[in-house]
Amino acid sequence: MNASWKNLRADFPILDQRINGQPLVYLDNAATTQKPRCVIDALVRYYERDNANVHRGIHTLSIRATAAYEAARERSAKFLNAGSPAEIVFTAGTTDSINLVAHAWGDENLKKGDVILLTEMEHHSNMVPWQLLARRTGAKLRYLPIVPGDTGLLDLDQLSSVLTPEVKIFAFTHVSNTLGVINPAADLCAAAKKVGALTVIDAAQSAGHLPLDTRAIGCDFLAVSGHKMCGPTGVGVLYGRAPLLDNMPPYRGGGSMISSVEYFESKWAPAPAKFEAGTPNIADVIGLATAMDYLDGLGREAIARHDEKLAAHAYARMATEVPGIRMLGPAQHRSGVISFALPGAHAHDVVTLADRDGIALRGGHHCNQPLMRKLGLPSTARASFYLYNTEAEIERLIASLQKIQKFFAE
Amino acid sequence: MNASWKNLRADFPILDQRINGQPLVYLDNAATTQKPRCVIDALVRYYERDNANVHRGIHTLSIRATAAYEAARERSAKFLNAGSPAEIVFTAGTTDSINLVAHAWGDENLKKGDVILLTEMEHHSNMVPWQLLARRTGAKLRYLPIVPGDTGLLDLDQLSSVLTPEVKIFAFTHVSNTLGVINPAADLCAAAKKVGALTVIDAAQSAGHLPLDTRAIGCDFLAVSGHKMCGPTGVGVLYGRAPLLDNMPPYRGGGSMISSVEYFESKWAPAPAKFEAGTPNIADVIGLATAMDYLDGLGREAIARHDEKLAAHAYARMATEVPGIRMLGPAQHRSGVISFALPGAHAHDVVTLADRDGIALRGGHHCNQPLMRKLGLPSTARASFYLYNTEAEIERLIASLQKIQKFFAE
Amino acid sequence: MHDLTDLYQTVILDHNRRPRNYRVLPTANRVGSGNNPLCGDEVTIYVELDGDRIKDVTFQGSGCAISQASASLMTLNLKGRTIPEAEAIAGDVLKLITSGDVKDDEFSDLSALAGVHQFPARIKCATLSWHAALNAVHGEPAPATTEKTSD
Amino acid sequence: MHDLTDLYQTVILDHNRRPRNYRVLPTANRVGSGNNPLCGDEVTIYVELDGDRIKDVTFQGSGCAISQASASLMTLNLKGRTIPEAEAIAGDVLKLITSGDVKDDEFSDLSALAGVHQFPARIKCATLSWHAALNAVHGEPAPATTEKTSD
Ligand SMILES: Cc1ncc(COP(=O)(O)O)c(C=O)c1O
Ligand SMILES: Cc1ncc(COP(=O)(O)O)c(C=O)c1O
Repeated sequence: MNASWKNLRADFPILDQRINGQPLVYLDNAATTQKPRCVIDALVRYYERDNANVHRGIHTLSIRATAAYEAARERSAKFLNAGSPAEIVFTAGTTDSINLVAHAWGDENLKKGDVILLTEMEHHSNMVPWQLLARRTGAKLRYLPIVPGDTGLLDLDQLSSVLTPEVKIFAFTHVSNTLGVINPAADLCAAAKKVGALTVIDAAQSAGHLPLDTRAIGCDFLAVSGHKMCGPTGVGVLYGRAPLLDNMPPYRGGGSMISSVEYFESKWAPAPAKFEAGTPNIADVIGLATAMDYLDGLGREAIARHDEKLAAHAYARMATEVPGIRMLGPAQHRSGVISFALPGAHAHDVVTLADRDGIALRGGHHCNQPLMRKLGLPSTARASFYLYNTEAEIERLIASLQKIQKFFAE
Repeated sequence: MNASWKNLRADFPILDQRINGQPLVYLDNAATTQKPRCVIDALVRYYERDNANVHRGIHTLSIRATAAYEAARERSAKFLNAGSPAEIVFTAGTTDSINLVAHAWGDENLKKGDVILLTEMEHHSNMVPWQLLARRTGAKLRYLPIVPGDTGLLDLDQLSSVLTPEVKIFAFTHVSNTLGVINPAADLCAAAKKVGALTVIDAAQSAGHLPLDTRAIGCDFLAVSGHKMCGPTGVGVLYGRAPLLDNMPPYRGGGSMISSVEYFESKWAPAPAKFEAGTPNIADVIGLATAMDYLDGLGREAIARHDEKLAAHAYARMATEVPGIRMLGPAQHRSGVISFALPGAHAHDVVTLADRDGIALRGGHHCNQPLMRKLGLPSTARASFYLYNTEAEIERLIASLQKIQKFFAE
Repeated sequence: MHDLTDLYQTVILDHNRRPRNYRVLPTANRVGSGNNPLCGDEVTIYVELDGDRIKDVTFQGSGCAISQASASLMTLNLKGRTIPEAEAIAGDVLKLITSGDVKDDEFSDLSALAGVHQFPARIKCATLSWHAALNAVHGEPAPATTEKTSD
Repeated sequence: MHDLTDLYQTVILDHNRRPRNYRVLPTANRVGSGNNPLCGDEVTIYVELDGDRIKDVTFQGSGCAISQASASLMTLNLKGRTIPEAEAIAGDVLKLITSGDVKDDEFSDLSALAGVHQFPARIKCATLSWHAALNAVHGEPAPATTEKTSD
């Protein structure tokens, strides 16, 4: 892997195209990121040379596929600084990872009177699985609020009043996909530990964007999507501390997750196999490991600095050069995600008009309906930056937003 | 798509390699099939040109990705002759599809005293999810036996005594992954309908191998793995009749499966979106649709004839030219899967030795532990044929098996 | 082709800026609502039905220019119509939005919606209020949604 | 390199064909079992422990040539040893199987297992009976498994 910041855009074949006659400016990275050539090549290489089912095979291709699949598990453990590869479960993505915890841990351990604590800025994927779990078990949901206003920061002054001993599990996002807020994950985990609550971190927007050390953070579970960190679609990771995974019942039943099967009962394999029923997404797991290599080649510290610098720059420029714009999230110390609202121009119209200028934005509720209601906005437009974005692209965004504003003001 | 039987092997890049000095003979198709170049190219094209998150996007890439993703749903509906694309749910594979039905349909509809009917030849993936469901609901499992002996055919004489009105759901495999038996799916569904039982067909070994018409078969649910039919790993299909899907609660919660979310409760989107929480496996869904085009280009009737002819030929040759071999499954009217046991040579040794000759076989219990116990075998070796296999490869298999037998007899 | 002014015609921009009949209708005896769960658009339609005739129709809601303008145009075009007439007009407009084919010039202002079909991601914005209006007129209690709802 | 005779050495083929001590041990006071869930190998080890010493050891089970031969060799090499001696031998053999390094010629017949390391898919076949034997000697009730078990 010889990723380098110089000529980095050339690593991403998709960026080299025109949209509506203009060079593509891809600013929808919070939805999904683009893939470097090395990740695409890893998929091709796998299918052209090594493709076979894993684990149960003794022939050469199967040995190769199994070795690559398990090497990806070790790579992921290193990427997240897990205690061992056995703490890495491959899933279909963040949503799947969170549902796994809610089912396998939650159904067994929650009961009426228990509380599931979330925050007001959670993505639907870190809210609906807990609503469903609450319905199944009789546990209650509770929310840590955000402070009034548009910074969207968590109201940490209220933490001690909501994080009470009835809280059995505290699930929160590391980075907000709408506000760009970076939450103090280690502090929240330490506070949860004090009341005996487990922690689940939604790292969809932080894995691949910031350094991410599960042991330093001290979380119990952490969920990741490959497609949001230069990896393929359809693959993700659940990190879980070994003693927890070891004691959880399985989620899905099927091949490979068993130790022995009889017609009327079965015994489970140990974690992580216990949670990986059926043929796994072998090629994409291997592609994800390649993405991890790529990101670490650039350095996650450097990526975080790059994103934050672009976002702070864009935030400042937009706030001053687009009159009347409403900016969400903090002005600094943030991730690369910026949501905003233009007076008189609905987010969908903003996105359609920006697309005419070759700029890919997202508009809507960003799977944050309750948060949007709280902010009093039906929707926002969102620009989200990643490693291949540039200051020149921010200039094109500003120019486009100014044009759009004029279009609707006329 | 201009797939053609002539030069078909050239469509599969992986086949053009040597294993231990010998040209690869890939006979592990029941575990996973190889991928034609067009499927690999579809993935590359997607990541190089169109990659974006689907559904919620308004910009050009997202429109392209959404259109391709939904076109794949229409393609899948056509492939399975579903009533409408809304009857197609994309999943991670057969195992995931079956777990979805067991959870979303089963938890809601089964109670103590109800019976789940399976057959003795089910794969762990069509057995363990039902064992888990039985545990959750108090329903009981029951099995339709196979006839004594090695053909492995279902004992249809016993059907009426096990398929009683307490049976609420009858889940069975269309084609056995160990025996090569093709079950009379339409007859079984008709019989189930008479007692009011729903049917779930495990089509892992039939989709992409035989013509498959859900409406002609008359099943309620049908589960498919992409990777076993020339498609990518990590993607599958659940077909479900619309009125059933419409009335089922969701399985996983998260983005895209909702109609509205509030902090304490949510409403679900209609099927199929209700069952596709989170970012789907977009690239692989598109790759799967390409695989369907490829298979239909060759013709599934023709593929079934090809597989059956090879299997019958191999069965006959093995039975006569490898003295003492124990052949499982029927001699004819079968799929391309052949399991066998060599006296004095354990299946693992057979597979390791065949691999030295460049031949990829599988050895073990094939995720059929209870069936193997019933047959009195700890394991078998398995050769499974698919569209790219040839009679010349069968000659190499026979020669290798004869050599192996000698090796252990010496 | 695909020119932005195809989508944002003057008529649309005008109706977006000054939506007609944007208010609650106190005399309404039918209400229909609609939402697009994927992007959050919401609309409520108020109808005063006098026998077979739509005596008055108004709307409220939030959404993009296309959805606001389409709802505004809808109120102007359905007011005073009988139910069968309204159904026929709605049918023609829905066809127009998805195909872009303007049948003849019987649609005056409504033909401004013809450009929408070139923007597949925006079609649902334009059709939502029409579905919600039909629901109101038919006394359908479930909200119209671009995706149908269940819970 | 990777030659088949590395894996299937004459010693191995011989022990597979005529496994030594393949029987239930009526005088056993310790039993250990092991299985490989991925491929279905199963082994049971019977040990007669006399104080600190393995007075006798036998096995039964099903599995490939490697696993049968390895179990057979295990019984020959552990019989008569003290527990610490058995632990040391087992430790060396497990290292030998995974690394292929023959320390010196203190291993006579056991060095036949050195070729296994070149066949990663077969390493578990060779190690299973040794783990099960250690379990028996240590009075560990859970079966040894190549994957550890839970339920
Ligand atoms: C008959 C049968 N059912 C189910 C499965 C499970 O499929 P998957 O592992 O793709 O989920 C397989 C394959 O392993 C199979 O052969
Ligand atoms: C904060 C956050 N959590 C969870 C998710 C869900 O991730 P996925 O759709 O990959 O499962 C997303 C992305 O959509 C997200 O931004």
